[in-house]
Amino acid sequence: MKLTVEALRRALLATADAIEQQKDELTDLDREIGDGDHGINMSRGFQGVKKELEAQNSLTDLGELSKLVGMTLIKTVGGASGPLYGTAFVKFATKWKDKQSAEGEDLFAGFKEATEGIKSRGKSQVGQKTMVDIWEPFTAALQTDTSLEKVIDQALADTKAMVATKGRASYFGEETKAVQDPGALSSSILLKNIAEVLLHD
Amino acid sequence: MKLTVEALRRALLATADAIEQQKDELTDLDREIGDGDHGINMSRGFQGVKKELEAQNSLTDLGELSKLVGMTLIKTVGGASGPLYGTAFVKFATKWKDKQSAEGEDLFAGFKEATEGIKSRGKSQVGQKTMVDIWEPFTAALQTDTSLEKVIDQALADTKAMVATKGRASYFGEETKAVQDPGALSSSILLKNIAEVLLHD
Amino acid sequence: MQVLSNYYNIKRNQKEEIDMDKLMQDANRFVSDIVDGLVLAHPNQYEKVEGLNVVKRKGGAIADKVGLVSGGGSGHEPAHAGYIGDGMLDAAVCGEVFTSPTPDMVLEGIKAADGGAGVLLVVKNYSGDVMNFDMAKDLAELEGIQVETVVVNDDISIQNEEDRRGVAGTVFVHKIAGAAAASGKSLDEVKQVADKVISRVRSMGMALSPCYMPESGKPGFELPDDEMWIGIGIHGEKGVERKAVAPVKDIAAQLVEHLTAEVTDKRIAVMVNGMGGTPVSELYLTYKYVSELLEQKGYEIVRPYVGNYMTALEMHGFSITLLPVDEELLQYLDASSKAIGFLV
Amino acid sequence: MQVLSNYYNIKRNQKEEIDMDKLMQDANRFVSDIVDGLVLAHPNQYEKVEGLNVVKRKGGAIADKVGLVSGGGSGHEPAHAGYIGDGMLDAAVCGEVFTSPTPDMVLEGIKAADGGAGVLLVVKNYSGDVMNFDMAKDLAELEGIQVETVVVNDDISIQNEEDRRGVAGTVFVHKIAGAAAASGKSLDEVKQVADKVISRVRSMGMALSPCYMPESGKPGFELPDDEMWIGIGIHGEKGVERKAVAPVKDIAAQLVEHLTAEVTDKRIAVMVNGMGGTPVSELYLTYKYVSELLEQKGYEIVRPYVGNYMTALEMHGFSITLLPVDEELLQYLDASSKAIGFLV
Ligand SMILES: Nc1ncnc2c1ncn2[C@@H]1O[C@H](COP(=O)(O)OP(=O)(O)O)[C@@H](O)[C@H]1O
Ligand SMILES: Nc1ncnc2c1ncn2[C@@H]1O[C@H](COP(=O)(O)OP(=O)(O)O)[C@@H](O)[C@H]1O
Ligand SMILES: [Mg+2]
Ligand SMILES: [Mg+2]
Ligand SMILES: [Mg+2]
Ligand SMILES: [Mg+2]
Repeated sequence: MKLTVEALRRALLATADAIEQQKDELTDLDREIGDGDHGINMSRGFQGVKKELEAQNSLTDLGELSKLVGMTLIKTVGGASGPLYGTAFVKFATKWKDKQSAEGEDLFAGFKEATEGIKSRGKSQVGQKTMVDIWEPFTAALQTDTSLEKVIDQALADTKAMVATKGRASYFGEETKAVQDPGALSSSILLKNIAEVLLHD
Repeated sequence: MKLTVEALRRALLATADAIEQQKDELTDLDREIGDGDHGINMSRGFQGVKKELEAQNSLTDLGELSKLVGMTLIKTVGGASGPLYGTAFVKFATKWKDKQSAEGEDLFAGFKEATEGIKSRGKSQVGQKTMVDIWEPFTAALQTDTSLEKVIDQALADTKAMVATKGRASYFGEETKAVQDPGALSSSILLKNIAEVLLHD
Repeated sequence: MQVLSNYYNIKRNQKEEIDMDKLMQDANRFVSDIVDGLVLAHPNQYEKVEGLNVVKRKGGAIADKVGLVSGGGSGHEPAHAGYIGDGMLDAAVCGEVFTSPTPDMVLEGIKAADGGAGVLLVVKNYSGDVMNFDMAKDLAELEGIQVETVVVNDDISIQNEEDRRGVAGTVFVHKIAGAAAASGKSLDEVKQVADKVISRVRSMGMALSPCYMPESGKPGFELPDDEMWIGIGIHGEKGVERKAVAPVKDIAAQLVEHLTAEVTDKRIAVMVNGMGGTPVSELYLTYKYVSELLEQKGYEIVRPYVGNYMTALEMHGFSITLLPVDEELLQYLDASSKAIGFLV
Repeated sequence: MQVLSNYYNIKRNQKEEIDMDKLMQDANRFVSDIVDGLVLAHPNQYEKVEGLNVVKRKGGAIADKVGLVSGGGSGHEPAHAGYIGDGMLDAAVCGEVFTSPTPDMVLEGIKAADGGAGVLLVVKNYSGDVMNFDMAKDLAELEGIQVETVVVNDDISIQNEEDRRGVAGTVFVHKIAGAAAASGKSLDEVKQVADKVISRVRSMGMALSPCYMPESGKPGFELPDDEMWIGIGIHGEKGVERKAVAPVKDIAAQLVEHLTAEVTDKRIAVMVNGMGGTPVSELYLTYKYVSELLEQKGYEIVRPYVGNYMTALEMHGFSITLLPVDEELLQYLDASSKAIGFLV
């Protein structure tokens, strides 16, 4: 499993398209247990990323690419998801600085740093029904042989069953058990697209 | 045909009840070609009249009774119909001052004065699709042998077919042809109840 | 008696659809509750005439100043009581919802406003208002108070000039006549400047949704959510043209087209007025396009006003008012006002 | 591109029911159109930071005065830009509808407000706002600007204190901290008085009808016309209890019951705040019952505020805010303010 600049770029473009496809679904989940903008926010952010990637297609450094994506998300998304996704990519950049690809421990270190970054930015931890509940098991699975796709699916199912205690969803308490967390769903979209390029490259 | 104090009182109480019955109908007509309050206004006014009549049941003077009714309507109704109905009764009072009943020329003179009072207060005339189009033919019929009830029904039908050129209904122009004027309908209720006591007393 | 809960209960039992949404206690006390709340919320500024829905300046009339009285049906808040205050009105007479107040009420307003220099009545052009204020004027004159009347008729939705309604332009009349009175002008002079405003000011409005009468629970007009009325009044009267909802620039362009046909002077004050249920965000958004359109036509907007000034209960929509100004009118517009609806 | 007309056309073609009624031009430009309109309507007071939905005091920061910056998602107008003005805020950062602005935008707001005496950020307690303003603070400090933050969390609808949202009480923080800054207090002192307000102020709200997101056209929550939500937020979040619509006194009594359980000091300022689509008439009517209920419980209302201060687009409803006051807070509440949303 190796993440190249080209593969990450491909995964990001695929994510941008998938977000467009599932924009309404993300927004509707956020209407149920939030404020009804997550699809709109993610779409604005990843369309921004797509534009940047198309404008700057000569990047050969995984760190530079991650930083560009992180800064773009921070500057375009806003809300809670902007700083969180933005921080994740900025943290990739600190670990993948000057690298043209990442694998093994390097790959893991990037995701570990990103997940910790999300948690410390959001003052959150696993079990609170947020995107953390996707990022954390995904990162752990990088050090095992389990299928990443299966891990994500299982994490999604687990997250759905949780009671939210962080972010806007926390206002709705027990009720949130019946509804998927929108940030968990969008994280699964991104991480599945990354898993895809990791497995097939 | 003779109008006694007792008969007018009876006609007014019957009118108050009939207005209550037709309150929604009057309001709905006013919603179509006005501002949707005529039933509410007439109800407030005639419930006020009813209360006054019940409080002051020793009046023996047609002028005093008319004045009481006129002042009550002026003070409780507001809108366009308040001053118009109020003026009509105040004008009755000027012609029926110190009389215990009115018939023949006296009766006619009262209604003539009332109708002229409405017209001058409202700066209106026949043919504009207002209450005037009921009061004027009714008054004229007092000097003939025609059935007052039939005259009112005919006047109502004629008024409905008119285009409004006075009051709020005038904003709606040609459209008003399809809808009865609410003030014409409430006038018909009052005048039919007066006709009733005139004919049966 | 709780008409509101009764209303909802009756409807629910009849399994009728309920459209009206209102914060209220008792439809029979709707107006007095509003007036009471206004006075309670501004205890140093307003006072109620005992037992009547008539509001006056706290402390009463100002000696030797021309008194200014306005009013009409209620449902137009902050009009008219919200325009009482130093530099604007001295009293306001609040009729039932969309129903002119009675002459005895108006008389109380006149008495509360009279400081010995006479009283100007600012009346909107509706048969009911004109008649009731007229009767009150007669009564006041019997009591030795000098009274003049001006009738505002700024709504160009109505073709026939005689029938033109008084709408949001009335607020400019209050402001300017109020400032003139505060500056010590005589009754004749105040009336003259009020008439000057009336001769110049023009308005036109639209609605995306109707207002509901508190007592009947019924809307002033029926309007599917994807349609709008152009040329509505401020009493739930439907407009002159019903059409599909359009982007606000198209709507504004239609209103501006009609208005500019009647307003030739290019130096203007503009009011974008909300109809009560319009959030101020949408009013500012609307103002952006209104001002662009007017400037493209060569108008110079020297004083913009954006807000809910002359409303129709919870109606969602807006009106545009244009007032060509000269130095005199500008000076009066800019003069200090302590009225809660028009603080300067 | 006209998202609005597209929106209606698509719905019409799909024969879908359309509920949203909005005056707008293009959902993608909804916020910038509002900001543009606000600045155009108050050209002597406001200025936009070139290319961003960041509004600052015309003429920029005041030298040696502590700068005050607030902001958050848009849709709460007149918050937050309408509270810019002498005596209140120096800059406001306007995110997309109900979405916290980004750190680079907040940084521009901080720079616009910095007059050399440091800047206080007034943030409402939402993860997004807290994170974005925090990142901006770091960036500003890198540029040598001293920044402090206070986080408002007045909404008692939320049980868990840590999660309590910032709602209408934020306006009192703007006013009081703004007056303290204007009076020459230091950054620490201004932060201290802001925190004093935050520790005291409590709010709770309700809605009769939802608000609609401009882009999706969808309501924040579903609500039959004969029901209401108690304990709603200001972003279309549904409340904590859904029940049949009741007379306003019953509603007010429920909110007052919750609020007074947390507010023991009896000398208070009260705000009855509209949610955007509430006509001012209904707010005054509501205030009558709110003030009656509070007085019955022995509270003394020394400063009443009634109006649309912190809204949620066109939502129809209200919130009540209680702020126990002492002489210091009263003096700051009464200090002059030129902000269009809170003129004193
Ligand atoms: N403190 C937090 N820590 C981790 N994730 C969070 C936190 N707050 C929110 N989130 C995630 O962000 C998502 C919501 O994002 P979005 O709707 O774009 O922002 P907002 O909540 O500001 O409207 C949630 O579904 C959740 O997964
Ligand atoms: N100028 C007028 N002359 C005669 N009748 C009038 C005039 N204006 C209104 N009306 C009558 O009054 C009725 C409306 O009364 P109402 O609805 O109570 O008052 P408002 O029009 O003030 O709401 C009309 O249907 C019409 O018959
Ligand atoms: Mg959200
Ligand atoms: Mg009527
Ligand atoms: Mg009426
Ligand atoms: Mg959001």
